[in-house]
Amino acid sequence: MATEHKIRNIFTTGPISASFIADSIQKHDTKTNIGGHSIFLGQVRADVIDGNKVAAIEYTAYEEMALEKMHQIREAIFAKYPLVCMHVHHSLGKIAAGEICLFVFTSSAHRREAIDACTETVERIKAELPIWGKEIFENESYQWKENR
Amino acid sequence: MATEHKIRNIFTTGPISASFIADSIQKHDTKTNIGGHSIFLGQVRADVIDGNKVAAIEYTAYEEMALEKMHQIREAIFAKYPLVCMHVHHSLGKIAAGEICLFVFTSSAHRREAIDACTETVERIKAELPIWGKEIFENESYQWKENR
Amino acid sequence: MPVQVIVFGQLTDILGHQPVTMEDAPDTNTLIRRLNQRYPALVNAPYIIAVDKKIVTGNTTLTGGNAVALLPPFAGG
Amino acid sequence: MPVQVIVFGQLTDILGHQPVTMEDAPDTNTLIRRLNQRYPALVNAPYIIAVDKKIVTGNTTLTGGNAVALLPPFAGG
Repeated sequence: MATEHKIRNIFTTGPISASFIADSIQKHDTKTNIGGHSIFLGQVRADVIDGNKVAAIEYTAYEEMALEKMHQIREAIFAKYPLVCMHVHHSLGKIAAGEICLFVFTSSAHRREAIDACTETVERIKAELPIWGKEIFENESYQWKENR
Repeated sequence: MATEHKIRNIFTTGPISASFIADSIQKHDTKTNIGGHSIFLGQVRADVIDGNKVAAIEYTAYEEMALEKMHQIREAIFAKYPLVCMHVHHSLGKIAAGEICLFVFTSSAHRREAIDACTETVERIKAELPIWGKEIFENESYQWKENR
Repeated sequence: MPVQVIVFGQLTDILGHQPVTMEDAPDTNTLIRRLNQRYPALVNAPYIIAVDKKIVTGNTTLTGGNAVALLPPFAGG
Repeated sequence: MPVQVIVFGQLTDILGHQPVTMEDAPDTNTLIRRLNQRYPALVNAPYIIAVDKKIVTGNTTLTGGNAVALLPPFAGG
């Protein structure tokens, strides 16, 4: 089924709060055609590199390009999986270790489609969106994050 | 790494609330070795069968056996995946359409392990835990839920 | 030797919610035969058998202390 | 024909955060050659090129209206 979606903003300044996630979940209780939700949360890790501990990651993006690309990804995922809905949020700015920087949320009638759509969306976000992270150490030095 | 876990209760009477899920997420902000969380939520669907709409599912379980089995599943998942933590909650009693009846939450340093562990745990819960659901229609007739 | 049998899910429509006590059930085959006589609707119902919370396959010897459960297909989640 | 170049991520360590204007850049190959002369650290930096928010591969003709962006490896999530 072809579905028309507008380009939506996915960026939010600062961490994604647990209460924001709860609100997002709560809003789905009227969508009674949903049987399964799959959620992925990215959290900033306090990696220790050469004795320096990561205190935060500062995210930046080529926002316009990222939103266009995310729109394409969304369309492709909706074309591939029978989803009821999909929500994506990514942080910009400085996100401390332990805070959440990525929230991907897919819902469908049956679990398999929600899970597969969520996983594929996360992989595509990491591979295809022009977003960068500066890992800021406790001693205020930094290095640029690399995705694996 | 062998990890010792106690048998934990997974059952809760009534639906799993969004605020409970938020609290569970929030508690992980001190575990700064976590890079990815994967969450699956099962929601009661208002299926229409022969013109009757499902209003709720009433869940029952062979609780003692289910908790022993869940303990085995947990041990097997921790042996297979390098998880930081795993939380499982399943509702008992009458859960209305649109409410959440299953909450599986896995966390690890890297996304792949959290996602795979979550998916496998959900599949095993559905296949192996002695839990039953009575689909109660709006006209108060019922049928027994079957997992696919 | 009396054995207590509990059932769940759709089997409660046939046997009710209370444990059923069956006399003279030395093994699971005998037990099921007697249950089928008492509850004819059970004959065509799908289920597996757990003895003391472990699933058993094949005929299993029972003692009075065993908890026998008949488990219809699971439907959690 | 002047072209505006923006960079992100680790390339801001080399070119800074402001758009850089390059004169006389009729195509991306020429543009990169001139950028490499002005910013020698760019030579060994990994990146892809986007023109008007679309990733280009191979030499691409530029006009003054194009927005050129140099994108180091993505690291979202």
